[in-house]
Amino acid sequence: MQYEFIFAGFGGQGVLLMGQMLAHAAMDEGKKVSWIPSYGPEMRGGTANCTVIVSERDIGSPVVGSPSCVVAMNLPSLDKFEDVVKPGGVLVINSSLVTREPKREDVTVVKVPATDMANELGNVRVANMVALGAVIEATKVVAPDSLVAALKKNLPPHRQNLLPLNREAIDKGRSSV
Amino acid sequence: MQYEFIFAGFGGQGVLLMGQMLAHAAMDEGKKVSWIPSYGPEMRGGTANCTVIVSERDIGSPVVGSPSCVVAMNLPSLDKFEDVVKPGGVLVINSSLVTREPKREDVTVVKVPATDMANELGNVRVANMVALGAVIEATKVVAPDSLVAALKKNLPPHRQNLLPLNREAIDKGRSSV
Amino acid sequence: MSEKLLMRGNEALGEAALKAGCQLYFAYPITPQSELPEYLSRRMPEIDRVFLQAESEIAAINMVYGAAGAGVRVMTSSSSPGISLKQEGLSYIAGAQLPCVIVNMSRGGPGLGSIQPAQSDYFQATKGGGHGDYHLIVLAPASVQEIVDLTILAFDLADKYRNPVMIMGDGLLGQMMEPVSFPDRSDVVLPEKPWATTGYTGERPKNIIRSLELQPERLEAHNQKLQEKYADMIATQKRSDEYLTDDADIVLIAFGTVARICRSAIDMAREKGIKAGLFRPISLWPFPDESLAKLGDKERTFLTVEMSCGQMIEDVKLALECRRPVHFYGRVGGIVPSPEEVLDKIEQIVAGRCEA
Amino acid sequence: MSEKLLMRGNEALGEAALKAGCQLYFAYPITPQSELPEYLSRRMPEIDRVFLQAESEIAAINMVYGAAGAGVRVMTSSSSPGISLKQEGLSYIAGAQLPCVIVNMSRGGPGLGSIQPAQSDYFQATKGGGHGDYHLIVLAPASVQEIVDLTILAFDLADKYRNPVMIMGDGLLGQMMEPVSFPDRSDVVLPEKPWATTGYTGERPKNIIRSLELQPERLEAHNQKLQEKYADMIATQKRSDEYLTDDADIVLIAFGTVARICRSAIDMAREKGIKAGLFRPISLWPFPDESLAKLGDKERTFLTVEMSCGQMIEDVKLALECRRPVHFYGRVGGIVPSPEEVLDKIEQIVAGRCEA
Amino acid sequence: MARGKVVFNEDRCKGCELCTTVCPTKILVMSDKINKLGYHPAVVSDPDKCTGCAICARICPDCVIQVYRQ
Amino acid sequence: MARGKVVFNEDRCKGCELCTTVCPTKILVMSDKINKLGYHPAVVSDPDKCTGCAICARICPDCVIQVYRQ
Amino acid sequence: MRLVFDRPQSLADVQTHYCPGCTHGIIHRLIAEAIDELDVADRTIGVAPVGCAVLAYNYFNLDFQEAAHGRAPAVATGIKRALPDRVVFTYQGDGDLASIGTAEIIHAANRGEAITVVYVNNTVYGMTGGQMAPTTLPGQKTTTSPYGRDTDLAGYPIRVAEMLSTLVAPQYIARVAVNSAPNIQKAKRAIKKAFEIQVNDNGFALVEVLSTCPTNWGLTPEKSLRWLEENMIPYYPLGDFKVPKEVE
Amino acid sequence: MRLVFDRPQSLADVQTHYCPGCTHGIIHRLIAEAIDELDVADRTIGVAPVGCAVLAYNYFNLDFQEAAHGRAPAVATGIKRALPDRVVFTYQGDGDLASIGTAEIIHAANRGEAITVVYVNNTVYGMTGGQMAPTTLPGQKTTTSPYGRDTDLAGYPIRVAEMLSTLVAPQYIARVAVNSAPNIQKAKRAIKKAFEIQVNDNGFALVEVLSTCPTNWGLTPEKSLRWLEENMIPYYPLGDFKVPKEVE
Ligand SMILES: Cc1ncc(C[n+]2csc(CCOP(=O)(O)OP(=O)(O)O)c2C)c(N)n1
Ligand SMILES: Cc1ncc(C[n+]2csc(CCOP(=O)(O)OP(=O)(O)O)c2C)c(N)n1
Ligand code: SF4
Ligand code: SF4
Ligand code: SF4
Ligand code: SF4
Ligand code: SF4
Ligand code: SF4
Ligand SMILES: [Mg+2]
Ligand SMILES: [Mg+2]
Repeated sequence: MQYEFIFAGFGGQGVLLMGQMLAHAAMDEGKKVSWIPSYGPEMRGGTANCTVIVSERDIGSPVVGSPSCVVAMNLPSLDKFEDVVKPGGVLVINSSLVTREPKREDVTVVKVPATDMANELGNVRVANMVALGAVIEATKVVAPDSLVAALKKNLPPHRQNLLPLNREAIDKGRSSV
Repeated sequence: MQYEFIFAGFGGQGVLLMGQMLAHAAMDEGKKVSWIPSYGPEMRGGTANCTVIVSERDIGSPVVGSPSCVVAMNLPSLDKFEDVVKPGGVLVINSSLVTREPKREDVTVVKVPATDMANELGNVRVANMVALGAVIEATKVVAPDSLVAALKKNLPPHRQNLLPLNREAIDKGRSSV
Repeated sequence: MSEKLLMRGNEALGEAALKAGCQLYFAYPITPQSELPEYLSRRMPEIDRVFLQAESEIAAINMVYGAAGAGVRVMTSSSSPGISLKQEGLSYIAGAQLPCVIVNMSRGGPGLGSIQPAQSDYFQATKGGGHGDYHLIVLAPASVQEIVDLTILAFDLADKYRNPVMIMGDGLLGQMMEPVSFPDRSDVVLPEKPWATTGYTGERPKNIIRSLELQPERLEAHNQKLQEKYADMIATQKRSDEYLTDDADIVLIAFGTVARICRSAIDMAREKGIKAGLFRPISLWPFPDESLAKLGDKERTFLTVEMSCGQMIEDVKLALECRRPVHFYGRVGGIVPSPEEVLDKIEQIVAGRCEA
Repeated sequence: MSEKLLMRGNEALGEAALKAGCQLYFAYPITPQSELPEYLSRRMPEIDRVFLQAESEIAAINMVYGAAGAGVRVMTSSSSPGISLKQEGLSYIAGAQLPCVIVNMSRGGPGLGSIQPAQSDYFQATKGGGHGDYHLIVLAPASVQEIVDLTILAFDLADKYRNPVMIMGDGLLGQMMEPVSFPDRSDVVLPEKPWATTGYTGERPKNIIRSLELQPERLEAHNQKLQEKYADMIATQKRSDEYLTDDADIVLIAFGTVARICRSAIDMAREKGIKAGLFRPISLWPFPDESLAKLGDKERTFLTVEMSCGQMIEDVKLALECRRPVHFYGRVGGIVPSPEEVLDKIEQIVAGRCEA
Repeated sequence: MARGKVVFNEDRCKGCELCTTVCPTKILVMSDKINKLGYHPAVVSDPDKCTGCAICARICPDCVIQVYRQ
Repeated sequence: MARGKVVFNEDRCKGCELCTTVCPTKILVMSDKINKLGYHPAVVSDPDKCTGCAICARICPDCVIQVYRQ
Repeated sequence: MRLVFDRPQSLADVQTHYCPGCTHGIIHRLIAEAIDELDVADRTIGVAPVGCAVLAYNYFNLDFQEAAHGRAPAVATGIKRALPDRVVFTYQGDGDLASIGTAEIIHAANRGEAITVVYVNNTVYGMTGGQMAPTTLPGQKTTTSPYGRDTDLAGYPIRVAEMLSTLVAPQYIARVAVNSAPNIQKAKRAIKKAFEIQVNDNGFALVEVLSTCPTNWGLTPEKSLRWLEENMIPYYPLGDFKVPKEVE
Repeated sequence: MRLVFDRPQSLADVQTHYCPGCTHGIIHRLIAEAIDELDVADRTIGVAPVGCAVLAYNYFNLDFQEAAHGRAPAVATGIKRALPDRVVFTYQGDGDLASIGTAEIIHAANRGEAITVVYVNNTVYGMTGGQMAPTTLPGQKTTTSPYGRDTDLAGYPIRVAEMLSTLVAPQYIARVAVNSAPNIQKAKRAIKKAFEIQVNDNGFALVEVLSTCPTNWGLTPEKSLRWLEENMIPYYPLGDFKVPKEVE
């Protein structure tokens, strides 16, 4: 079984980190993983996205044309990636910032008001973890505990205090599905 | 018919010029010619030599293993090139500076006391033209007039006054054969 | 082997170099390899090694020359335009027989081109972008783990042969994160280098590092020595990998990132009942021609896929001695082909809709 | 045509460039091509053209870039190590599609090597020593007259294709004197260059000379445009010469100086009753593969002779599609093979004492 | 009556805030809304106080501001 | 009795004449004979006058001269 | 009311890719103003560097060439020698001019090439992500000097204006900054003078402009201006380092 | 009588390929004397240039590396950083150091690499046949300035010592000449000091040595010394341009 994800949003939303944490968690579960940033000519500002693959066996192409899951943290990301989700795949939408309805009918759409929920938690920056919670709930790609463990292992020392908040954000995201 | 010459001596004896003048003369007679300097790693001092080919038809290799004529203006040149003269070829020796006898018996040896003769003419620098006179006499590769005409055409303006001297040197060389 | 770490290709390469005993690193920034100098600028001072940002790629390769001649493991890295600037230096290093590692995370060209991945420096790397008859050993990893393994191998081969070794990657490989583990190299004993310029104490003849030889006969003899070394590399250092080639009717040939993509395309083709397989050169020089030639013994079709206008295909044809049709599919300018488009090409070939 | 003059190759090249309308020349001294800058430093000021000795080979090639982009005929020259330093610039020039002429009077390598003649920069010239997919047109004269003719052609082709053209000679050709005559070019009209940066007056869109294209799709499209140009060169610009090939049992392949030597060896072979012939590529890129392939239609043996360890031989094999045995004879390090030793090799092959 | 007037090419503003910090009369502020580029553009809070000194325009890296003076 | 003495490594001399021009006592001259390298080497014409000042040796580019002093 | 300040004609009416608050934009405008005022746009050719200003050709209404990294002075030399009556200028960053392109700028200056050089010193390699430059200040942290520039290992920041002023040929060499309105006015005058020198006296002129890189410095645009003033100007003093003989 | 002057130990007892009267030979000897006197021969590594001194490695009893043309300072940097306790010096001509190698010398000096540079200025490219160098004097005829160096087109000779003295890191920069016995003694002291700076203070030191090229100048060795004195010294003044702080 192989899962392919594209996480997309604007710079500052922490989309690259979302992907990395998922990859860490899956790796620690013994799966094969790969992560690539959209390494575009734009150096800063604008949109950001990354591709994560989680697989039981060796990963071929790290680039994916049609991922099994797309996470759109803002409207431009939905516009750009809606079409590429694999039929039957999952489309996770940050409904706080995405105003329009998705057009795809052959995919499972998961709407999470991630930014609002993060705001409720007191820190808009954890919107990414809310969305990531929704992702693992909808896809079951990794166990929630693995994700929390990955965060714990990989947050830099001066960010460790944010761990409980992140855990809450993940839970909130999961329960929103 | 193709003639190949190697002119060799020490720097300052004008061996490169000898070759060039012969090439000019032959070219003006409508023949194919090529001239290459020994373009060795030594940049200055030491020995100097050049290869001239005069031919009725297009010249293949401008490099010659066994020339039909070698002109040795000093002893080291004789040492270096005596062996390569084609059997039946011509070996011209500046006997003023070459003290030993040549070993080859299968070639025509022409001894010219070129340096001494040039000294007699009042200018040691025309030893090369004395030797060249001997060469054209011995090989008949070009007519003496062609050589004089070539000199006239190619001596720089401030050297034109040396023309009569050079002509004398050539004649002296020719008559010494 | 260390525990698994999730690392970027560029950073894993840096760490692998340190594991291999690389004492000095000289380079000049350029996208898409800058994570490598950035990583080493943090790590090397921590362990008392030398990180030095050179004033240019030319200075960097000549610093490598000096340090390698002093007998110490050393590396430089760059991307396409910067590698072009190193060509004189590489020719000198090869001529003077100095061991070192050069990394090219190549990008779209020609000229300034783009910062996106490409493989269009294949000719430069394998045929000799510099002057004179010389060869680099060129290794092309296809995963972050392989970056680690080949980087360590590169240092060992460099010393073994007193020859520069190039790691040829691309921007995508450098930016990608994958799990890696590092071998424990703490007990590896590095080879002695009695030829290095360390000071003439009189215990050995004085050591001179150079490539000048004004006497043609001696320069020819020196070249013959180099050629014998290359012949040994050709005999023993060809590396390649195969995937589902046994029963394949169509064999794809691709290296690095593109080989990964081809693997996915092959899986998709197999699902559609097309017997496709992959031949992946790991050493681009020496090119693994014999293994490929063996595949050419059977009636099969071949397809070279490159992020270039067609460079490795010449070596493929020579290896197959023109006995089999060799098709080509290439994307350039920083475009990474997708598995789907490669599959499409496979299907077209199988359907007889392409001329080789 | 002018009257016959006896000139050195390097100087004849300089005069030919002037005849071709070369307005500027930028270069850095290096043996064995220094007679060329020395000649032009005398001649160009006399006729109000620009001779400028650059601070380095890199500066020289970038000055060429600027002047070519300004729409003016321009040339640079060097020898092997200096040509290696120009590789980044050449890739930029090819990428930005600028017409210019580059001369390589090549010498023994690798590294500092020697100042004696060699042909071991064949790969660098023909496969692309710089990064990215690009090609130079490479012309290899074999006599001083041909230096003149091909230099003039080089300027014309450069403009026709907006592409750099390289004249590949060697030290021997550069030093040699032979009779030459110069065509009268006084009534030749040089092509317009509406793309040149001459100042934006508003009468045309602004002109930008560049090779950057950050959008991969556009860089790919640009590369396709370049490839189409190269395809046209391949279709129309292959040049070669043959000598006694019709009835030849053994065909020698050689370019430049070596081709001359082979001709003499062939004459000697014929005298001994061996039917030998010569195929001489004049354009090294595009390589005249079709004409050579035609010779391969008959049962014959081939012998490539190079002043290198074997570079052109790859193109020879590809051209012959590996249908015929291809032998190799090479001398390196500045050694010029003699007709006698080439003859010897021919005799050995004919006697069946060599394996291809 | 204002001595000067500034006109902002709003969609070019990158919200860098430099103009707001240099205006001697402190009449430039960042808007709440977001422009085409996704930035909060600078706007004039109190146009009447503008002296037309053009200091804002001179420091603007993006040539967003035209200045008129009486 | 000379205060100094110079010893020439004659076959290394390139006949550049520099030593002859700097010797304060003017006792160095060029020989008529030709050495192994083909040059006329410098020699001492009047050894007794040598002061051992070593000026000749210091200017010799080819380290031809050894100097002794009392 | 009349229009007293507007975009200069030579500056293209397009959005730039520069980061918010990056002073590259100001410097572009000053160049365009100088060209407009001298009325030479139709005979001016710009040479863009490799660096953040690599796309400069999109931002001017002028013919342009893009040079390889560091080689702009050589490219400009080629253009100027080919077309001596044109006005040729280069626009170069500190990595471009003071590191990889050291030889090219020194020799163009030394030859007295009649070109104008605008040299933008922002103490880092902006485009490639903020690596250390030859101009990075002692102790300054960058992505390749994570512990701060160690002058024992990496030496001291190079003062280009001072170094080039030891050469005979250059006519005009100055250092300015664009961190405040008055300094911007001075910068404008210097840049204009550097073009005038070319147009009138056929000489080489270089203006070093102290500039900001908010993105890689990790500061807001406003704080960047302050950082420039407090850290750069003390090390890189402003002023004229070489002026034409007549004016001296 | 005792031996008061003899070939230094570090100077190999072989014939050199230099032309008669070429002062490269004197400079070689001075270097060998300095190394002998400091007793560091067994830990000294030389870097030879491409230029007439390309074969320098044959003339010293020292380990040596041959650098590509102009790159000796980078090669020396590589050696010194690899083996910090060794003494590393480069020997470079004016074409090598002041033309193609401009960037490398400036940045090695600017980093304060603890190396010693002996820079031999003979106003021409000796090895390749006497072409114009960046140091060729105004009006001087060479094979590529047949009408004399035209400063309008080729600029002025570069004064390397002065230019490098604007940098902070270098410890010692001096210019000497080897045209007379007294000047040779001064040159000796400067070269020795340049090695001492490296050995004791871990600093960068450069000595520019005015030298002759009788062959390409077309003068006798003796006239060459005079030409140096009358033409070079006025343009290239002798003296210390930078001395270590302690000594200042
Ligand atoms: C030969 C080469 N080396 C390196 C690079 C990568 N590179 C692009 S821009 C740049 C530095 C730019 O810094 P600077 O000149 O200071 O300009 P800034 O971006 O700061 O304005 C570098 C190293 C390149 N494109 N080409
Ligand atoms: C890259 C490169 N460019 C050019 C040359 C040719 N070259 C050899 S030595 C030399 C100049 C030497 O002049 P200089 O450094 O002044 O030393 P000198 O011979 O005068 O002592 C040149 C240009 C080369 N070998 N390599
Ligand atoms: S013109 Fe002057 S007063 Fe008016 S907004 Fe701008 S800075 Fe303020
Ligand atoms: S200075 Fe310009 S870009 Fe910045 S906020 Fe003001 S108007 Fe906008
Ligand atoms: S030591 Fe002095 S006196 Fe003696 S020969 Fe030499 S220079 Fe003359
Ligand atoms: S200085 Fe030396 S080489 Fe010259 S003549 Fe005197 S002894 Fe001979
Ligand atoms: S990276 Fe720095 S220099 Fe480049 S545009 Fe952004 S702020 Fe300006
Ligand atoms: S060419 Fe000049 S520098 Fe070179 S060895 Fe001869 S005299 Fe000395
Ligand atoms: Mg910068
Ligand atoms: Mg010199």
